[in-house]
This record gives sequence, structure tokens and C-alpha cells, in this order.
Amino acid sequence: MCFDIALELVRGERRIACTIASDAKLVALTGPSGAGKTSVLDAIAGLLRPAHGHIRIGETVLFDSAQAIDLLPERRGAGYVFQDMRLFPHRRVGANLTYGQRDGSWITTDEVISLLDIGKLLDRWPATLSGGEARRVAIGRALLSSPDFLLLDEPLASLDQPRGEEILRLIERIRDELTIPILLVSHDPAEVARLTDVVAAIG
Amino acid sequence: MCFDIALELVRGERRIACTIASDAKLVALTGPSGAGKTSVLDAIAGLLRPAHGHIRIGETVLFDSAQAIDLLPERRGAGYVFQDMRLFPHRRVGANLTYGQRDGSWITTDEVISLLDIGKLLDRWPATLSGGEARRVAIGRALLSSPDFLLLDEPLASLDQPRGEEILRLIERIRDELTIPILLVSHDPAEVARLTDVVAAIG
Amino acid sequence: AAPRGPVILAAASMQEALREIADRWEAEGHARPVLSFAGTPALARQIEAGAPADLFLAADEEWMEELEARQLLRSGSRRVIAGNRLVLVALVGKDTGGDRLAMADPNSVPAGRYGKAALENLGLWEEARTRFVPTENVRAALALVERGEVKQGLVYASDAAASRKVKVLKTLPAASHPPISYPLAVLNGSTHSDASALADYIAGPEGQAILQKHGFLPAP
Amino acid sequence: MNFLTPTEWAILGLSLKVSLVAIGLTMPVAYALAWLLARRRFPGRMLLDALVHLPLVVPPVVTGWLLLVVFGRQGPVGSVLQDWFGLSLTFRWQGAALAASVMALPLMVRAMRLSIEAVDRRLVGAARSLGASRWRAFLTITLPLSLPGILAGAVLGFARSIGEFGATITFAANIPGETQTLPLAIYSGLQVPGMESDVARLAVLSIALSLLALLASEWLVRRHQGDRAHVL
Amino acid sequence: MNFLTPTEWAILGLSLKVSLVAIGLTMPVAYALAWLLARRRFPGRMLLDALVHLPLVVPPVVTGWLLLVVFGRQGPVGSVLQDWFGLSLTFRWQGAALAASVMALPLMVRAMRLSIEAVDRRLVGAARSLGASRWRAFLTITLPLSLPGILAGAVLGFARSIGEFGATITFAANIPGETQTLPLAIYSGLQVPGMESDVARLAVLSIALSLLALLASEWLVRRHQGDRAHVL
Ligand SMILES: Nc1ncnc2c1ncn2[C@@H]1O[C@H](COP(=O)(O)OP(=O)(O)OP(=O)(O)O)[C@@H](O)[C@H]1O
Ligand SMILES: Nc1ncnc2c1ncn2[C@@H]1O[C@H](COP(=O)(O)OP(=O)(O)OP(=O)(O)O)[C@@H](O)[C@H]1O
Ligand SMILES: [Mg+2]
Ligand SMILES: [Mg+2]
Repeated sequence: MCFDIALELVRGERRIACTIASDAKLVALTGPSGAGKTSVLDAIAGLLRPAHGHIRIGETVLFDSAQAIDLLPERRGAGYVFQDMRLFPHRRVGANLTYGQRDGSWITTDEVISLLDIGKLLDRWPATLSGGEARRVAIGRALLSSPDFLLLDEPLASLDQPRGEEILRLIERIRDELTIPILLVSHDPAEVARLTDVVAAIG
Repeated sequence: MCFDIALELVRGERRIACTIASDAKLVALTGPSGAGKTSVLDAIAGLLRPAHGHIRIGETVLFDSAQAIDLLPERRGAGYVFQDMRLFPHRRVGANLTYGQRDGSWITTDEVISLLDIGKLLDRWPATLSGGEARRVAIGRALLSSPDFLLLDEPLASLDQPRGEEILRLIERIRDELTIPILLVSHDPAEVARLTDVVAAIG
Repeated sequence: AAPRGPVILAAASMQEALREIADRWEAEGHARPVLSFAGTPALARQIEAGAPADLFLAADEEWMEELEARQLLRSGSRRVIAGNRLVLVALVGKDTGGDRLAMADPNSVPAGRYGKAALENLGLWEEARTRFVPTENVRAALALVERGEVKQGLVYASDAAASRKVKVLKTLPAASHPPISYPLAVLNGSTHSDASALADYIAGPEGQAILQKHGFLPAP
Repeated sequence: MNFLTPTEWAILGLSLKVSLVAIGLTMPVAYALAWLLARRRFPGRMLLDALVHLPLVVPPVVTGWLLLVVFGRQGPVGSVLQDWFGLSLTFRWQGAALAASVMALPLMVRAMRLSIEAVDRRLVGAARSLGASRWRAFLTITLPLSLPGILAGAVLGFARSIGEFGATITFAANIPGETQTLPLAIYSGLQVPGMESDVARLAVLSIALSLLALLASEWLVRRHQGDRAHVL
Repeated sequence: MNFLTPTEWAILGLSLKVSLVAIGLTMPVAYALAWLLARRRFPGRMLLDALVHLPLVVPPVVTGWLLLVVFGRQGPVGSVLQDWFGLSLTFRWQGAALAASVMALPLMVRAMRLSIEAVDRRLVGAARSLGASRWRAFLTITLPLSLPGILAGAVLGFARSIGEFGATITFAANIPGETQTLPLAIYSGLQVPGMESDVARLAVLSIALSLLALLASEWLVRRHQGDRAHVL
């Protein structure tokens, strides 16, 4: 299976449960604001430890409380586009993009730069970027780490329609040609409908 | 006129020009990512000084380089929902909401809390909020300062549909019943079409 | 590098005199001694901790006795090489500074102890204790007089002689306090072949002449 | 309590009084200087910065001597204080507090400045747009957000002033009950052979005092930050 | 240059050597301590914190005396250094550097700790998810983002060690050319009536030195932060 996830998380006083079992390459994760979507992505990326459960993506077991498996975040191969971007403020855009770059990337730096139209921003500091510019750099940074799977937390937020369309097409290509599993958080039903018919809802 | 704005701004190497002259209560500001929408809102709120131009909203001149008028930000009466929220991290949600509260507010705290469904969050620190929760608190904080006009920078980003619908209805009510001028930045054409037919495009 | 002479740990008040003696000693064809000045207690503690020094010149007998009791001194090498007197000084010219009397702290500094003994002997202590200002050392008391912060200071004659800003009002009788003496000794851990010779030189006529030029008295 | 003699209690009390008064009065000045250095660009800024650091660089005895020159009876400030207010600082506990305050200043300013520089200015902009005056925005945003630096500055300054020796003995002398603080008493003890155990008691005392200050500040930070600490 | 005598040049050089070596060697230790105190919770954390602050609280003379007891030839560490490595610290410039380093440590740790605490941990999480090991994330995120604290710590530490007197004269003695740094030379000058002008020259020298350090650090901060400073 592509996604085999069953986990329970505690955030403050809330318990968040999520189960995904699907062979689809792209699964959409939906739910009302505050339902726990970001928390689930954090758990998959290894930044938050679930109370119990298991996380398997593709062939790899990332976490399994029963087997006491808990891969380090850097071993999980996640390409995580954070909801709040989290660009490194002390590195210029170019250095942010290449931070996680690995050999044998399935996409080149030039491709990423031209697809996301961020060529003019390479020498800028993140603090000077507009909301949409920062979002595109965050996407580029995640792609360039040649991840084994993608976690996209509202990747199209604050992007204009033509640019959003460009990125949607890129996501489709990654899904179809590279067959890289993608977990997508989105609030736009049209976007979700276009990309997948497997929807996991929480909350 | 409701909006009479003509200004030119410098950001880094970019010059951004924007002209809005309209009697509509709600004007949408659109343009591609990085066009300068947030910069224009910042200039209207008094957080960024234009190179030259003038800003008049309703009866009030907020800025006029020819007349050397430049109201302090706190005198402008803006209700600004920032694209990046900017909640005060050292104040709990409740204290964030009441920070700008003035007497004779046209909306009560209880109304805001129930409309935005943030009653459960009042005792939480901003750092523990989800993206959509933070957005709603930011909207609430701006409304409670009983502003003379509203600057909304993608207020519905990262909100689920039912909650977004709730807020859209609130915006409509403010526009129609309270006749408070609203400048809205949005990337969603459907949203824009529903709220206004006056669109100012930059970039 | 030039060969190093013996290391002398010496009380800070001996600074000028000892430098001049070192100059003379060097001029006579010896390796220049290494001089390290600080307060007597600090020097004594360094010696206790095994510091690599050859000679110790203290400003009072108390610490010398302590070291001797711990067998840190070469036996028979301890001798007194100079004495001093206490004087009451005031600022030259205008009379300022209320009625305060500055002197070294009687609880911790030998000069203060001598001063207190003398004042007690002269029946002046009860009057003086209400207005006295205890300082870190004699130089600090002198500085307070020089700055006009106090009316009078009780200091060593050698210090008073070195300052042009103060005048001596009165020299306290030598009998009114225990003898003020500066003992010198070779340290047990000394390995320098010149150590004894240098000690003898300081105690000898050349050394004595220079010490007296700087206001010190012959050994009492 | 029997583990301290009455004299030691008195010394402890005096040290506390001197340090608390010194730090209490220096805090606002230090914060104002830190804010100026962090947020304003003005001619002479580097000079002010250097001046603030001076007491750190110059040996304490020299600082004490300079205080004597300026605040002594003959000094420009000291004579004015004396003639107009009948206030004399030399040989008084107020003088010891002045010395402690001057010596602690650079540490306090640096810590506060670091924290002020770390405050996100966009939050100040947000406060202004919500109707806060420059002053209110400062009081409600910059000031509380720089609290870690204020506390660190207070702890550093308190510890430094509890330990201050050189400037105090030079400027305020070593008068029991008036200016003989803990370090001066410790120093006096060290000057006489065989007083090591008394010295040790006093040293333990000053350590305990600063430990308390440390604990208090940690507690304040925790209480203030509560659960808003970041999560990975 | 004629405004300084050869002796003064030598003193200046020695002071610089002692302070630079002290600060250079202390920086990594201070940073490690700061990181531990900022990021880890472990038993004995408060004790470590208190220990780091000790040299600030205890009068320098006592610190020097403790150094003598521990690192002197008869001391537990000193005798080992002596027997195994033939290294003696007392009366050597290395000893002066040790004293300067110990006295500067608390200031450096506090400044660095403030900056480390201000680093957003979510950025570390982002780095880890991009494949960075714990160690690489530290080197590329935490370390550079705490640079303001590192620089502030270096400046404070350098200034403090240029001004260090009490611990140095007690532990390393006052030996011209070996341990007589600027403050010790100033002290020696102060012991002789009428040497005020020489003292003043030396004092100005140490002030100039720290001013240079200050300027250098400001320049580094500016160069590093460049145009990424926040806008209101
Ligand atoms: N440290 C915390 N303490 C208490 N509650 C927390 C903490 N962190 C997160 N939460 C709560 O956990 C819930 C899930 O948060 P999460 O960010 O995963 O939501 P989300 O589904 O991504 O929402 P959104 O669509 O608004 O981004 C929210 O209600 C949030 O307030
Ligand atoms: N300090 C700065 N230095 C250089 N360029 C800047 C600076 N601040 C903003 N800019 C640039 O100014 C332009 C306008 O930015 P602004 O944030 O107003 O865009 P926007 O229209 O709000 O975009 P978005 O929809 O992505 O939020 C962007 O290209 C941005 O990169
Ligand atoms: Mg979320
Ligand atoms: Mg924007």
C-alpha cells in the first residue's frame, strides 16, 4: 500500500486520531480548521511523536509504536511544505533552496526555479519576500531535497490563479510520472477533486 | 468618494504604483504574487511611507505628500488583518482580541467570539494555535478595534469552507449594514465576484 | 633569551626602592631579578601554593611568621631590611574634607594595626574611631588626603615623602606602636644560585642606601 | 539563626541593601540605554556604547578612583550634591550602591539590548495599527517581549554587584556597618593568616544569595512563559 | 609610534595575547554551556547555572585564590599538569589567560544563552525534515542564528578580560613581560604617588583596545545581518 497510517496524537487537551489506508498516489487530507491536519503531517515527518499507532509510506515503516520503530526526521525522506513556510531567515533564498539538496534529485535546481518563477529572488533574504513568494520558495526547497514522499500543507495558499495552476500541474506530474506518494492538505474542494478521489477527513 | 488612493512605493528595487478611486464600499485588490498588494495595505495603515501620492478613505485624508499630511498609524483607524497574522506571542488569545478594543465598538466581544467560533481558544497562547485558528483570532482582533475601515489581506486563507462562508457573510454585513469601507486582497475570483464588482488590479 | 635573575615577590610599597636596587644590581653585571609586586597577603598565598619564586620581601612580620611556621623559608635567611614610621598628614594649602581621618584598615592591614596601637597608646583612639575611614592600604589613605576627601591621613613616612601634595603634621613616637619592619627571606623552594647573594645585597650597604633614599628607616 | 554571627548578619543585610538599591535604580537607566543602542541610530551612538562598556574594561580600582574624582567632595558632581542637597556619597552606603551600579551597568545593558534587538518590529507595527501610541506599543509589546533580557540583566547585575569589590573599597572605603559589604569583609578576612574558615562562611553566604537571585529569575521566566514555549 | 614607550607596547601586546587566547579558548566552552542551559533539562542544571555565575559573585581575589588552590603546583589539577605535561600555570601568561577566561565565562554564557533561547525551534525541525542530522541542524541553524549572542558574549568577555585584575594578580602574579597585563601595570602605577599621568595613558590604552573590539563586533553584526533587518 502507498499509505498505511493509523495514529493517535495528543495536543494540549485534544486527542487527534487519523487513519489512512490507500493505494492512491495522492491522498487529500481535509477537515475543519483546528481538526489536526498539520499535527498529522508533523507526526509523519517525525517532528511530533504520536501517542501510539503506525506510519507506513510505500515500503518503509517510519513509525510503529508496537515494534518500537521511530525513524529520525532526517531519515524519513519527507518533502514537507510547512503551512507557515519556515524559511531559514539567515540564509538567502538560494541557500534556502539548496539546504536539503541531495545527489540524484529527481528534479534539477533550474527546473524548480523556472517552474516556480523564483529566479529573481535567489539573492534576497526571506524577510523581504511577499507571502506568495515565500510559499513558492518553501515548495522549491522541499522538492529539491528529492524526497521519497511529499507532505503539502495548503501549498497554494496566497498564490494567484496562474501560479497556482502551474503548481497544480507540477503536482500532477510528480504524482503520475515520478509516482511519489503525496499527502495534501487543502480547503479547496475543486482543487482536491481535480487531484484525487481519495479523501481522508479528520475532525 | 469612499476610496481615493493614488500612491507610489519603493520596495527594494521595485516600484509599486496603485490607484483606486471608487464609491464602492468594498474594493478588491488583486494581482499576481509579489505585485505589491500587501505593500499597498501597509502604506494605507501607515506602516510604510509612500514615495508620494495621497490616501483618502471616506472623509479622512490619511496621507498626502503634497500637503505634507501623514497621520500616525494609531490615528488612522485601520482594522488590518495581516497576511501573516502578527498575533502578540506574549498575550493569550483573549488579551490579543481586546488589545485594540475601544469604547463604542460596533461589534461586541461576544458577537466576535461566537461568529468566529474562538470561544475555546481564549486562554491559549498564540504559538499553540493552528493556522486557521490564528487567522480567525487575527480577524477578531481587527474587528474589535472598531475600525473606521478594514484592510483584509487574504482573510480566508487556510479556512475551511463552512468557516469561510461564515466570515464572508460577516464581511457582507459589515459592508452593507455598517457601511464601513473595506479593502480586500484575495486570489479567489469567486470570492471577489461575490463581494464586489470593483476590482483594482496591480502588477 | 637573557638569563633570568631571581624572582622577588615584594610588597607593593617597596616598588620604587626595589626597582632601583634591581637596576643597580643589574648594572653590576648580574642577571636582572624578576620583580612581582602585590599586597603582602596575596604574595604569601602564592608562596603557600608553591609558586616558583626565590625571595619574599613582606611589609610586616605576621605573614613571614606564618610562612616560617610552614617551613617555606630557607632557615637562617630571614632578616629585617628596613623600618618605617607613622606620620599624620594633611593636604598642602587649603583645609578641606570635614574631620575624617583616613588610615589603613586596622582589622586587615598591618599599617592600620600599628596606627590603631599608636592612637590607643596616645589616648586618641576613642576620639579617632568615630571619624576614621579604613582603606585597602596606605596608598589609598594617602590618595584620599590628596583628593581632599578627608582632613587627615595616618600613613607611612615613606609614602608621605613620595607625595608632593601632602604635608606631615606630626610623626608618631616610635615607642607608641610595635616596631614597623620589612622582613626579607629566601624561599625554601628557591633554585636560583643568585638568590642568597641578592638578599645580602639588599640588606647590605648599597641596598640600604637606596631604601633610605626612598624614605625607609634602617632596620629597627 | 545561629550559623551566622550578628556581625555577619549585618554584613549580609548591608550587601543586600546596597545591591538591591543599586540594581533597582539602574534597571530603568540600563533599559533606556539598551533601547537607544538597539533601536536608534544617532551621532555618538558608538561613543555611548563604548562609554557604557567602560566600567568593564577599566580596572575596578580606576573606576573607583574616577568616581572619587567626579562624585567626591571636590568633584564637579560631588560638590554640587554636597552644597545643594547636603548629600555626600563618599564613605556612605549610597556611594557603595553607586559603585555597584556603575560596575553592573554594562552587563545589564548588553543583556537587555540583545533581547530588544530580538523583538519582531512588525509586532510593534501591528500594535500601532490597533490604535496604540508609540509609548503604549513600547510598554505592551517591546518591554514585555524583552523580558528575558531584563531578567538576565537583573541577575547578571545583581550577581556582579553582590561581588563588587575594587570600585567600592576605593570610592566608599571599608567602613563596617556603612560600606563593608560581603566582598570587602571577605577581602579583610583574606588579609590575615588563618581566617580561611571565616572567609569561607562569607563566601558561601554570597554564593547562596546569588543562587537565590538565580532561582527567582528562572522561576519568573517560567511563570511568564508558561506553556507558550515553542514546540519542535 | 612614539606615543607609547617600548614597555607600554610590551604590556599592550601581552594584554592582547592573554585576552585573545582566553576568549578564543573560552568561546566554545561558553557556547556549549549556554546551549546546555538553554536547551536541555537535566538534574543539576540549576547547580551548573550557579557554578557558571560564581566568578561574578565571588570577589575576584577569592577566585584567584581558589585558582591558586586548584591549579597551583600543590593543587590537584596543577600538580597533574606539572607532572604529566610539565605545564605550570602560576606566574605564567597562561595562568593570566586562565584567570581572565574564568572571570569572563559568566558574561559570555549569559549572552549566548539569551540568543540561543531566542532561536525558533521550528526552524530546527524544518532543517531535520530536510535531511539534516541533529549536528548539522545545530551547525547550520542554531549556531548562526545565535550569532548576535556569540558576538555580544565575545565583546563582553574580551572587555572583561582586558580589565581583569584581582584574580590575575592573585593567581598569576604581577611579573613584567609575563603576567603584567594592563590593569596590573595600572595598579603598579597607582601604588606610586605622582604616577597619575602614566596611569592615565595605560587606562586610555585599555579603553582604546575595547573600543576597537566593540567596533569590530558592530561591523560583524552589520555585515552579517545585511539588509535582512526587519521593516516596521
Ligand atoms: N501546544 C498545543 N497546546 C494545545 N493545543 C494545541 C497545541 N498545538 C496545537 N494544538 C491544537 O491542536 C489542534 C490541531 O492543530 P493543527 O494545527 O493540527 O490543526 P489543523 O487541522 O492544521 O488546522 P488548520 O486548518 O487551521 O491549520 C488545534 O485545535 C490546535 O489548537
Ligand atoms: N525589503 C524589501 N526589499 C526588497 N524587496 C521587497 C522588500 N519587501 C518587499 N519586497 C518586494 O516587493 C514586492 C511586493 O511585495 P508585497 O508583499 O506587497 O506583494 P504582494 O502583492 O502582497 O504578494 P503576495 O500576494 O505574494 O502576498 C515583492 O516582489 C517583494 O519581493
Ligand atoms: Mg494546519
Ligand atoms: Mg501579500
